[in-house]
Amino acid sequence: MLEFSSKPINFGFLPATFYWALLITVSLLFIPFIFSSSAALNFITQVCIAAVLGLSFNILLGQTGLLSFGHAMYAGLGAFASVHVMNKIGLGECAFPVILIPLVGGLAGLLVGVICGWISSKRAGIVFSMISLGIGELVFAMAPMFPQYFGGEAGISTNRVIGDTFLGLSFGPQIEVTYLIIVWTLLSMGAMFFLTLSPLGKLASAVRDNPERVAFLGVNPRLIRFFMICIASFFAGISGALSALHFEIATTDSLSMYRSGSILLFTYIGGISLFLGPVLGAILAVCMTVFLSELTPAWQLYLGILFILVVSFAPKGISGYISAYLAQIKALYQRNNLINVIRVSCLHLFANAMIGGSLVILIELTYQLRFADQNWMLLDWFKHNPFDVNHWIIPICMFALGVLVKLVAKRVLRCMR
Amino acid sequence: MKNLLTIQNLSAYYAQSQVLHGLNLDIKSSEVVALLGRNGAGRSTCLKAIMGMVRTEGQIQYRDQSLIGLPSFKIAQSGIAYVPEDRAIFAGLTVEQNLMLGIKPPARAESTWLWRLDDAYALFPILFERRAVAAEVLSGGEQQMLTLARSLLGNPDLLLVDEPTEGLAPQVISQLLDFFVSVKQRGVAILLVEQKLELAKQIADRFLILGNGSIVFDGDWDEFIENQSLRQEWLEI
Amino acid sequence: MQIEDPVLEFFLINLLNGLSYGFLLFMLTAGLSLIFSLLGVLNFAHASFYMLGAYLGYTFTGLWGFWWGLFFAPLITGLLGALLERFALRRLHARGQLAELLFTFGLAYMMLEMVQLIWGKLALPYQIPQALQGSLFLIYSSPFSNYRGFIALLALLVLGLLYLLIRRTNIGLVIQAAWTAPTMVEALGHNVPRIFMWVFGFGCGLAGLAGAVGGNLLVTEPSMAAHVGSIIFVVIVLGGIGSLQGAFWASMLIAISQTFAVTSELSLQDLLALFMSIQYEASNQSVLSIPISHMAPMLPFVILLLMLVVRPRGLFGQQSGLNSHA
Amino acid sequence: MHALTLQEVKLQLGQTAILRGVDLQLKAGERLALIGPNGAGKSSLFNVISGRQTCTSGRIMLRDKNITRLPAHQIVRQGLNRSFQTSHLFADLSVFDHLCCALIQRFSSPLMFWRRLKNEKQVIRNAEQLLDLLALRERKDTIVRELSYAEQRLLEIGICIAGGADCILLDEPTAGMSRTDATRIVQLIRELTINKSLLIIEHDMQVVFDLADRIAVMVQGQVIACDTPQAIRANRQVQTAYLGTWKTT
Amino acid sequence: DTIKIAVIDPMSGPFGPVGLNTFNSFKFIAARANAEKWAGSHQIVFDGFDNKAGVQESLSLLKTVADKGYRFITQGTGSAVGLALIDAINKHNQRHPGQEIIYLNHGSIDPDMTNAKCSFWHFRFDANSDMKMEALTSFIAKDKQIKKVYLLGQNYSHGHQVARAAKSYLARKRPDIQIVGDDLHPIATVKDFSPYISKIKASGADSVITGNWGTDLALLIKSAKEQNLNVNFYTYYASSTGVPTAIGDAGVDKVKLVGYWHPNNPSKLGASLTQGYKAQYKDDFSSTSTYAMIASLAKAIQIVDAQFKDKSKPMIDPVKIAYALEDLQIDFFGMPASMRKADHQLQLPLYVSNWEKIDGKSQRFDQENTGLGWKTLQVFEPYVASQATSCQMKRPN
Ligand SMILES: Nc1ncnc2c1ncn2[C@@H]1O[C@H](COP(=O)(O)OP(=O)(O)OP(=O)(O)O)[C@@H](O)[C@H]1O
Ligand SMILES: Nc1ncnc2c1ncn2[C@@H]1O[C@H](COP(=O)(O)OP(=O)(O)OP(=O)(O)O)[C@@H](O)[C@H]1O
Ligand SMILES: CC(C)C[C@H](N)C(=O)O
Ligand SMILES: [Mg+2]
Ligand SMILES: [Mg+2]
Repeated sequence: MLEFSSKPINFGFLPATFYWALLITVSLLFIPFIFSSSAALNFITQVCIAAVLGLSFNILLGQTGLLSFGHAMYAGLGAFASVHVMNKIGLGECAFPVILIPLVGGLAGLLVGVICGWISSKRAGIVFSMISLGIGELVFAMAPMFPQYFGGEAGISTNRVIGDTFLGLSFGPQIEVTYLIIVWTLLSMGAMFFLTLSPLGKLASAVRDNPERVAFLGVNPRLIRFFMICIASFFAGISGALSALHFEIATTDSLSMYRSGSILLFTYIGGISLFLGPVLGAILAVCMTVFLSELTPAWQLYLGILFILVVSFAPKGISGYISAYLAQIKALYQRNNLINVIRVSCLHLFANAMIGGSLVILIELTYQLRFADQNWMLLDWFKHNPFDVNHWIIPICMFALGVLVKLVAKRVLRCMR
Repeated sequence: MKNLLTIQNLSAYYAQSQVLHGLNLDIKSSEVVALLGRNGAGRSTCLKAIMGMVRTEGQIQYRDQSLIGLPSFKIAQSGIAYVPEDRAIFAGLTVEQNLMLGIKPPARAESTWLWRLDDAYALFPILFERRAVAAEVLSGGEQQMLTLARSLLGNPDLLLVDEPTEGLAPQVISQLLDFFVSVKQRGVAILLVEQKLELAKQIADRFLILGNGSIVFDGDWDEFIENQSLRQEWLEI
Repeated sequence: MQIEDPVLEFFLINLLNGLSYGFLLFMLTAGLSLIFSLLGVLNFAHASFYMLGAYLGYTFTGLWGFWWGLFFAPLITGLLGALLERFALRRLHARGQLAELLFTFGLAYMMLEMVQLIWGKLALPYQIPQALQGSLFLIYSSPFSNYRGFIALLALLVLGLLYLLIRRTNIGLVIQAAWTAPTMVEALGHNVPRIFMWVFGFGCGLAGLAGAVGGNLLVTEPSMAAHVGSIIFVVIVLGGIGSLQGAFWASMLIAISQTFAVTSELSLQDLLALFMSIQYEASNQSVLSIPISHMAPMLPFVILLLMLVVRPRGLFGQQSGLNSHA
Repeated sequence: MHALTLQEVKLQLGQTAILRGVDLQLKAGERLALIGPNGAGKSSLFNVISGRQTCTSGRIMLRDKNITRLPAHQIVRQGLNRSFQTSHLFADLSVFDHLCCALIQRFSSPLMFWRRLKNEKQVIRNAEQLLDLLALRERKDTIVRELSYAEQRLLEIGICIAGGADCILLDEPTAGMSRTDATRIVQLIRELTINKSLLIIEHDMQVVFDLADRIAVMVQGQVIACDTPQAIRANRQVQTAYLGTWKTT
Repeated sequence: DTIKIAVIDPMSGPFGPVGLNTFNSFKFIAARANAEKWAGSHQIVFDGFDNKAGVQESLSLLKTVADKGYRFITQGTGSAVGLALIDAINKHNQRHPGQEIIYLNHGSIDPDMTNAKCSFWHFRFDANSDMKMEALTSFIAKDKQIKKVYLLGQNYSHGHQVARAAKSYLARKRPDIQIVGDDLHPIATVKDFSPYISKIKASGADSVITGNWGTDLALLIKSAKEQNLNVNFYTYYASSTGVPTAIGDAGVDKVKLVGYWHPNNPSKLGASLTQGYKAQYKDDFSSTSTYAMIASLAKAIQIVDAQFKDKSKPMIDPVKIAYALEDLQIDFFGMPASMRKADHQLQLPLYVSNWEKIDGKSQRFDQENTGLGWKTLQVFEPYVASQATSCQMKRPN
């Protein structure tokens, strides 16, 4: 996964970056062909939107070291701006191609970013977080006061089938919108990756690690922060516009602290130190909010547990964990230890599966015990009866077994070193 | 006689900078040892290393207990007291409150309470006079006395003192001298980091010179005086 | 009864209601502030402990009565907090503030789910106890309820207790000393990590207490944590991060200003007219015609931003010696 | 003309006076060492000069420009830079990135996001040169966290001089190093600061006497003496202050 | 054939109780309908989807539900969501011919939904807020004691509509009544209404008209009680979950309710449903529009079924059902209720009732075990409250 800082790893003659870019582009362009059910398109589209948002958030958190609690605001305002423009087009009050709507969202995000960034770039660290929280909540609290702009509780609906068609595309059918969104996602991802290679991007990483020292390089760290906030809000705005195209509505929920919190959660789980980490986070986000939430009422609990585990044991997120793991395997492979690695990995995998599986069953049982009247699919799968003691004993045994194997694996690993 | 404290091959680090390189040192019960060396040689670091306040490697044996890796409160509870060079008084608290924070029974059940609040006040009457005053307004000398008294109230067997006379008037210094003598008489071992040789000479039994992170000289006063070249290399400007 | 002075009555009852809300807010923020100033942990789960306190208060009230709830809710939340510090936060301490903050952030999610798992997703009928119902006194015809008085009393008690604890006991001495020189306190043989653990527990316990008394005055429901979540941060930033005094005054400021904003009949237009004697075209759509009462929810954040722009360290915050770049 | 002039610089933090009126001149092209006991205020003086802290009163002139209350990044652009006592690097960046970052302000624009850093020829060329100069070529792509301490200190000095400042302040560049590393660094400092003015804080007297043209002694927030090494060595007051009452028997 | 209906309503959060109550009502009545074969051989099944009272969430769910092949959705807890759903369904149906979705509205009562925003795909089985206000103001108009009225509502479409209608209808029927306050508060976030109460008190109002529902009403009344506010409350939703408990004894003769049906109106079916529901869910049967909806739907299914020739392969076309629903009459607990073709608004009787101690005879049912319940003060025939519509219905060719 594309690293932020260090040298690109070479695969023969072309840089790894190139392969990643190719892989992502090709797969994004072909997946909708292969999986063209409306559920699949819906999924891909949402992943794209979340990925752009996550990447833009990571411009702040991963790259500049700014933990923002108000990032959803930029996306939300971008969505509102695009909805208004779309409605204007729909009424024939202005002519603007629908394919360029994301640009409108981006510019709106940028505008807000300029204003808010001016205030919040003053400080980093916790004070920045608090300012961003304040601004986010302020805008969220303000929105209902201007129903003509924010549509009150109902939000503002729009229609994307407006204006002239573009190469015969009306963007009514989901697949056309999906492709539009994919193209914009690819453009945004490319631009955001390019940013990491630019002087500004490098200095931003420097500001993240040590803002004070940057000042002693003759560069005002505040200015760097300000520019990064602007850029991040621009891409957040684009993501908002994409969601407006997809859902054809902008609501005040999308400005909320809760939304900002989810962005943080999933981006962090995906991993903030690799460029593609947030994309992984986005995939996970959509999987969890769309699929898992249908399977089990406990999905938010799983999310919380996952996040806490990541914070405690994999501070670089899942992507960081994977790449560290691969690096370890590579190192051991060079020392001809691969077979042992595989053994230990299998032990760990087994142990984790046991522990994880037993926890899932226990949680599901508990939920079933608690919310007996609600039907959830995951519960059906297990066909467990929470009132039967045996059904509790099995997962507990699994758990114990898992812990045991884990201890063994640890011993083995220690012997190997 | 058995060593109270034995240090072997001690390294100490601030982040990645290594300040002590394989230092060896021992202190016997009721012994006063002066640790000399140039500014920045690492003397303070040595005391901090004993107290577990910096990252260390090597062995530190205190009585029959290894101190490496213990948190500093455990080390303090085992009977070592530390007087830092910056004094670290608790600015918001009064003199008496500062002293109360130091009170602690002796580490070993069989030892007696050598120091109580009254002893401290008897030793430094000025502190008694000013017991209700906020510690931050004390003069430098008074602060130094406060820190010393605070450490003694923990009834230690070993006292680590870092530059107690730094910035003090000569008159106060002679007062401190009396103090150290009386502490020594009560059987408390002292590891003293001091720049003023006059003072060190009067109370120390043994002299160590720290250079480049390890002990380069170990001997009594006479040996120390004889070794002119050593002094020149490691102590003078 | 004849209303004698509606304006004064209106003003006084609002002031008192605002104050009692402020006291509740203070109980809630005192713990957060204490934890931050001593441990440097910005506890995002603080509001969740408040929620937990309310739920526990409800449960124990149902089992043995309100007073037991008032006793057990803070006790259990406090112990839970202490355990968390001991087994999770302490490990993360070396990784710095962000890791701890994120941990508590995730914790807030988990606690919300746990609470819903145990107590369900709906609001609970947590009632004000019989003994504290009724009104304490009348202001003309408006009663000021016993329970609000009780909350104010309790908050003052907490304030007093906190003061005594910090100023008068040995533990307080240690805590205070740890403020200025934590390593030295440890070098004197005090188990500072353990003290931090209890401070964290104590802070969470205060939140639990606030929940136990606030849950029935307001509503005990899963969204109650989110509802105060950002306000308490506003309060501690406004008061100056880490200052108890600041937390107190900021709580009062926020509570009273919000109460009065809600009840105000004016719009920005009127305010402008009042101060600048300018007449604006009354147009229904403009910002200026929005009544201030509708702006109440955004008021705390406006105050916060103004404060951060004018005086970034808050009311009672300490200034650092270095010119800040961070 | 003096490269740097301090007049009555005072720094007060709350109740404590940290600098009590410092007067000091650094001549153009000279190497001046600042010595003094721990806590004398040497680092604080550096902070004040470089804009890390703002002095309570007094005047600081860089050549003929008054830099007294300028923010740090502007002082750097005026041609004064400093290193830090404890390494102040960017934990997750590579050695080469450090050098590039230090050069961006000089040869490119910090806000440039429309070009790749790789294409900023001048930055890259100069960074490569520095790499050789610092003898860090092998470590080019190493993340600084993985550097040895001495290498970090080296890099610290490297990014300090990279910006092209002609007045350099180094805070204990050899602290925490082995003797051989220290010698190497001293040699390097000598090379890098040819034609530049240097103010250096150092505890290691060998280094001080090796390097310095003049020595200033600071005690309790004041410069009590500033003279040639020989004179300082002979100065009794300095001896008392710095090494205690050492009576030669 | 099984007709699957997706219930998109809040099942958690502040308005969770309201959503759950209706969801349970659906399941309860559907069970009875299926057992008694209201829809012939067809089964009606309800599946719950928690929209957390959010608009965006609801639209996501709509997509999900469409992907799963649901052709009917029902929603009713919140007009904001309702308006957004109409819009989204219009677009969906236009873009996906053959997969049309029909929106059965059981309680979102913003009049716009059957006027400016009306849609062929939307059917409302609750009286809209203008109809209710018509009835309520007619009732108020007779009471000469009322002089000063305070309007308090939630700050969203429904709250705005109630305030607007109250002002214009009162001005028409009782120009002498003074509107002493017109206030909106943020929906679902106010936990302490005491500032609002002191405001009402200071205004000198003798009556409060509020469209609040769920916790927003319960807390309002709780606060009023705490501060001894001596006014009459004219409410739309005082029977919704949680509110009766909050009203308690203090509200006797003070709280009035306007709405369709409540269990103390004579009806055998109604009484049996009320009792059965209470026995099964330990909750009050208060969402009676669910009955109107299922009854109508069942009837429409039967009509379509009868038209359908090949009985061996029963297939229900939702569009046909929609056409059948368009003008349909049902018996609504002894009173006629009919769907109006022009705007898809059910025309049904309305009741204004008073909060009183139940006597066990004419008033058999209490609410939430308080020993208190509703007593009808006035019944309004469907035509009385009926409102003109501006709807220009576009039907699919
Ligand atoms: N916190 C720290 N971080 C990094 N390096 C440090 C730190 N404290 C001290 N040092 C370095 O460690 C070395 C030894 O310091 P130490 O304080 O032990 O010296 P000392 O012998 O006590 O000198 P002094 O007479 O100045 O007290 C010095 O070079 C100093 O720069
Ligand atoms: N931000 C601050 N707040 C309070 N006191 C400070 C601050 N910075 C420095 N001091 C104090 O100022 C004094 C001078 O510190 P400084 O770091 O300048 O000493 P130094 O001469 O560089 O010592 P060393 O040789 O140990 O590096 C010390 O007593 C220190 O405790
Ligand atoms: C379920 C109802 C209380 C919903 C409310 N009438 C609305 O239209 O928003
Ligand atoms: Mg020292
Ligand atoms: Mg220094």
